[in-house]
Amino acid sequence: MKKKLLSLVLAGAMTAAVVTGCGNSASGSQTSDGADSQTEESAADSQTSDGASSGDTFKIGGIGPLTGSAAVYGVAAMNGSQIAVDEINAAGGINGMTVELNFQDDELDAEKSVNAYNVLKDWGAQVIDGSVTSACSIAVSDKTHEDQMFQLTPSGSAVDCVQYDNAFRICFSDPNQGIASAQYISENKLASKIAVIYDSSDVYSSGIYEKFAQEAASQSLEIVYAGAFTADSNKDFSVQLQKAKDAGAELVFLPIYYTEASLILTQAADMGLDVQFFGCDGLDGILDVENFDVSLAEGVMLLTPFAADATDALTVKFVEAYQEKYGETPNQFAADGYDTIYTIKAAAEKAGITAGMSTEEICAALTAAMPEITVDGLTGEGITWDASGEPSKAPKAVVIKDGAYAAM
Amino acid sequence: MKTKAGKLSKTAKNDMITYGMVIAAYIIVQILVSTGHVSSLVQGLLVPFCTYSIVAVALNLTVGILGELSLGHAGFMCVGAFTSAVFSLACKETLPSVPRFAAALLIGAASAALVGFLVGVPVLRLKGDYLAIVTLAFGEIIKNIINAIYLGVDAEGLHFSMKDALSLGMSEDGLMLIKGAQGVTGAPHDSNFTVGVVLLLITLFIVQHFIRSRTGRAVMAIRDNRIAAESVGINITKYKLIAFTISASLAGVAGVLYAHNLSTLNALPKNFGYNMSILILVFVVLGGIGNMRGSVIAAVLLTLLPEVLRSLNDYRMLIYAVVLIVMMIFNWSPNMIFLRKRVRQRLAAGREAGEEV
Amino acid sequence: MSFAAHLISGISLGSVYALIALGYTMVYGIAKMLNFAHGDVIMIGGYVVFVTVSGMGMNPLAGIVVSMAACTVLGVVIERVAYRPLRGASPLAVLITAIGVSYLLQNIALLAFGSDPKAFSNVVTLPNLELFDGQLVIKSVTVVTVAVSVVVMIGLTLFVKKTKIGRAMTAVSEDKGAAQLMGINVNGTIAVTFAIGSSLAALAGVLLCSAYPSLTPYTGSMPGIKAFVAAVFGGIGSIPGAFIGGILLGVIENLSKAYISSQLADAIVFSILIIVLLVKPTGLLGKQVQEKV
Amino acid sequence: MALLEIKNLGISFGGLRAVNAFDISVEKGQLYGLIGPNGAGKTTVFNLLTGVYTPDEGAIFLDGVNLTGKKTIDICRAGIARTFQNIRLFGDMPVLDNVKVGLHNHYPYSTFEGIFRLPRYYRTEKEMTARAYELLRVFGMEEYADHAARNLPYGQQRKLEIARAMATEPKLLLLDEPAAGMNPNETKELMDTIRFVRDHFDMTILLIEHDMKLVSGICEKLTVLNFGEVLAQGGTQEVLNDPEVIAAYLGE
Repeated sequence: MKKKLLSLVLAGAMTAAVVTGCGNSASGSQTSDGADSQTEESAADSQTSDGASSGDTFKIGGIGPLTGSAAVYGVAAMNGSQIAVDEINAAGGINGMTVELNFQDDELDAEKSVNAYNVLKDWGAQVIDGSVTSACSIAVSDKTHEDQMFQLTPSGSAVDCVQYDNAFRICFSDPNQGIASAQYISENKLASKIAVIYDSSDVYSSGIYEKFAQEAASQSLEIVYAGAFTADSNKDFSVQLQKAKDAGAELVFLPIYYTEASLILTQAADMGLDVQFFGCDGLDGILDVENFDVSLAEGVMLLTPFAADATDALTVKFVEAYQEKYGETPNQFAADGYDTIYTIKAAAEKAGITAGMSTEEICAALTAAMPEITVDGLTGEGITWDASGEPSKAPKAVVIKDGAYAAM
Repeated sequence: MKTKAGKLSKTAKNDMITYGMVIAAYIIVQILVSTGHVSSLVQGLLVPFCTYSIVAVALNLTVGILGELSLGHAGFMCVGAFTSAVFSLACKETLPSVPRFAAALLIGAASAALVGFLVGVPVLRLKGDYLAIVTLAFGEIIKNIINAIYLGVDAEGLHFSMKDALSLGMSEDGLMLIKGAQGVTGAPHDSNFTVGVVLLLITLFIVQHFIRSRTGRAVMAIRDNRIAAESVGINITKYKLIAFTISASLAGVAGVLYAHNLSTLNALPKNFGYNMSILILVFVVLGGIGNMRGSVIAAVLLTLLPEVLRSLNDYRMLIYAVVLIVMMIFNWSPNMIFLRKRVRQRLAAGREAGEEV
Repeated sequence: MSFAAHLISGISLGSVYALIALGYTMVYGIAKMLNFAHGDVIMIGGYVVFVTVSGMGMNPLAGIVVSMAACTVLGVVIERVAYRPLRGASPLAVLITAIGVSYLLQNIALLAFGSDPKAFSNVVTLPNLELFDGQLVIKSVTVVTVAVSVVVMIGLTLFVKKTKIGRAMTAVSEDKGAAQLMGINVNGTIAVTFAIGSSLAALAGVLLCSAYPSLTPYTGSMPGIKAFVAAVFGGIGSIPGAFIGGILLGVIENLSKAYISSQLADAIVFSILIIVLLVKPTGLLGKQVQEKV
Repeated sequence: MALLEIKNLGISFGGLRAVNAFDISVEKGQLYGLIGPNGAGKTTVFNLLTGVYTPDEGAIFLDGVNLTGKKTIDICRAGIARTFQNIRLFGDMPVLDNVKVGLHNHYPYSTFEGIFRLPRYYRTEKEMTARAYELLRVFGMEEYADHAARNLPYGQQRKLEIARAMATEPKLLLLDEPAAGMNPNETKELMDTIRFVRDHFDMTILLIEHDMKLVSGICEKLTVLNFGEVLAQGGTQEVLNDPEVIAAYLGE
């Protein structure tokens, strides 16, 4: 009897769920305003879009981790994208269409990422902004390729993220960063003995490390120690640091995210390790960790396409808008998210996307337009793309000086 | 003899209801899909529904029938997923999809069974929470090791390293099969709902027939009273191992389905860590320990729940957690069980009274 | 010299595990449940100190006291609302509920504090110990954590052995039904256990975040699991066992990172746990219980 | 030669000598009682006999086969079955399945045959079910076949334990305090059951019991244990009238 009751309850819930599932396609705008419930603007947006017929909107679906251990990156990309959307709408939209952004959580899980994509498809998304992370991005690109939907990932850096024609990215690829880092270190003669500390359980980190090691060999840099950590043991780095010290490393390369890097810097300071630290774009954001003692990051060099305290007008405007809206300083993921939206805009305008086009037509048109556009974004000036989906932009090397980035 | 016939048909009927439920759900969904009434979300979830149902049934064999708590089933799923994905990727060009998937399935199931057996030999000597923590440890070990494996194939054959891709010494035109944490990318997309449902039915078939066989009875006897089972000549170690190995191999089958549904496969804490093992356990406990049909229903429902809650955005996982706690208390609290019984009695009494009038 | 450094960093890590494991083992020993939410109570404890000390500028010690008080209340509330209704139900049901509570706490923290990491200011402001001309540095927070763990270990042992409520706890852990018949308030005793366990969690949270100053809503979960492993390692339910297990786990983790493989350190740690349990099925200091036939 | 022959059996736990120099000889078809005050080591003897403990010294022969130090399952296969002082049934399983588990080793088919339901599965299961019903009928429990074992009345649970033990087709049946917790009526019924088992199956039975009425009512021979040592051995009446035995029981 108890089982019967349970199955009844479950069956009822299931029916409800399927109905909700079906209903999704009809009530898209309702879902969309929720994606950014904290902001008043978006509530206003959705009101306008409620009033307008669907022909007047251009629907961008965003995917990234909004909960779970990688939430910090997904939320930043979402916020950055939202700011771009708000600006574009205030300036009259894309080809007269109002832009709607619906950002879905994928919890850093490929399967959930595909679910998120399907939710967006039901909502009526016409292009995809995402996913923020590599593995998820690859999984989604399989589906967008199948459905012929245009996909632009802000920060999916693994090689395979753009393996299909319809997939492009804003950020540097992992090999690109690994190679560029090794070349930079070698060209500027920063050091000859190098230690690497990387996250062997992370796609991004191990991807960069792999190419860095390859390139270092050909640049006659000596990797004296390569220490790994995993997501399960990412608190204590004293062993890796001690080994780097014992191996006589002059420079420690950190192809990792800033959450762990802030711990590494703190622990290095504690043990009196005084070497050069060098990182990639994942380190960006380290200065904005709330309460972080920025003096610890003094002298750290990183290759990043974005610096929040750059003085160009675009960056200043973006950082201001971001701080006002979210009360935080944007990191590189936010900048990638912002550039993603503007790149979509540029391509859409180039391709002359109109409200009546189908998703497949939009995809074909945007794919064709991508190699022809040039975007001046937060993460690079005059960014261009080749048909393979890779962006071409110059990495900026910055050094942290007096608690701020300084160009080198 | 009359009771005997009645009894047999009762368990058989119960099994039939389970198969019937799966088949009916399949037919209904297929009709709805063909008439365009199913959202992309639900369509995308169809294979995961099957994957998690299979692994929930597999774990229920360990938890409900063998009576041991395993927190490492995601590890077996992981083994099945990776071995089969590597095979499929390597044979992507040389084999047509049907025999390739069949072979991948066997390889996934067999390797998960092998690992299950190897884990089971030492682990099943332990009891209760100690066994649980050791299975958890094994799951984490499997995940950790897979993240460190680099495997490639080129004209010279297979290359293997536990360090990094460089040490493989691959030639330029070689094919990377496993790239450490970057996992396996590009395994063929061989899973679909029909395959999933067939595998689920096979899983249910195996597990339910297992339970109603001599071996299943021996296993349940061990669960109910190990010492008594031993005293009537049941080989404890052997039967525990059989059940655990079958359970692991079915979890491997779920892994095969998982690996061939996505184009990328990584061993992350999220999908193959202890969190996933625990999630599978949630399906089992919520669906009813030892109740296979319940496992299937709970797996489907709890996979769907967070997706349905998407419109709640930031509050999604919060609500999910609350629903989980409330459901557990509703289903398992002794007071609630008592209360439900009372309500039912009152309803029944009311009905009888109504009939009398 | 570098071996000594690795050893010390291992002890430093292990002392944090030990402190968390003490809370774990306490709750497990008495309530006989795996409280998977323990790690998340630690995280909440960390946030409370972060808000009071870094945000409101309170004195660190006062912040710790506030945090311990907050977590004590939290622990008791969790026990009352989520675990007590399931008293007498299958242990698995309680386990799943604990996982639900763990998700809940993580997501509350995510909503309240956001996902970006906060750098925690070290509340231990004593100078670091430098030996051999600074070749070997022992962080003051390590010294404090080890000292706190030892004090807590001794304190808990005395508490359980000498006080009335401590003995009531032992009675409840042996046999709830019999304890009830002896006039012990079982629910009250378990609530007290949770109160103590959770206040220890707050303390552990503060020291965890002081030693490894990065605070996110997920900070507590992995150290929580590791500490649980440590508690099992030492013999779950045994107070000195938790301490020894924690220290050993930290040392093994760091030594295997240093001398075997940094990639496979987790696998090595877990393998050693398995080997220990196979040799001593109830952990290093666990009680061997022979089933009566 | 006697069916069960135990010579000089002994075991210590830590410093405690639980059983010392224990000898016994049980003839085929005998109803033999093992009595003694609480803690005398009776159940330990049973545990030694069934391989739960391994004896420190001494030898156990069943039908001339040396069973010393053998594992429980091998001892079961050799022909010793037992019941337990605190009932140990497979509580969540139906009564019928409890008996079927007892029949496990006599009706073999492989796991594979079971899962894929090959002909041998159907054939063997049919025979097994028939045999299980036969046993239940013998014990008058047919009507309970579908009930979960844990829901049976106490007396029936005891009986089911005996039926399950009999299903293993033993040569020797060990009953550990079968009348514990029973009222006089149930005890009387139990005595009939035990006698019936002996007569119907031509069984040899060794039982531990405290209920003197039962012991004197059905046992033909007795051994008295006290502090792990044999205090007296012989015909039931003769032993029960032994002043030493009376003294041991009264705690002198």
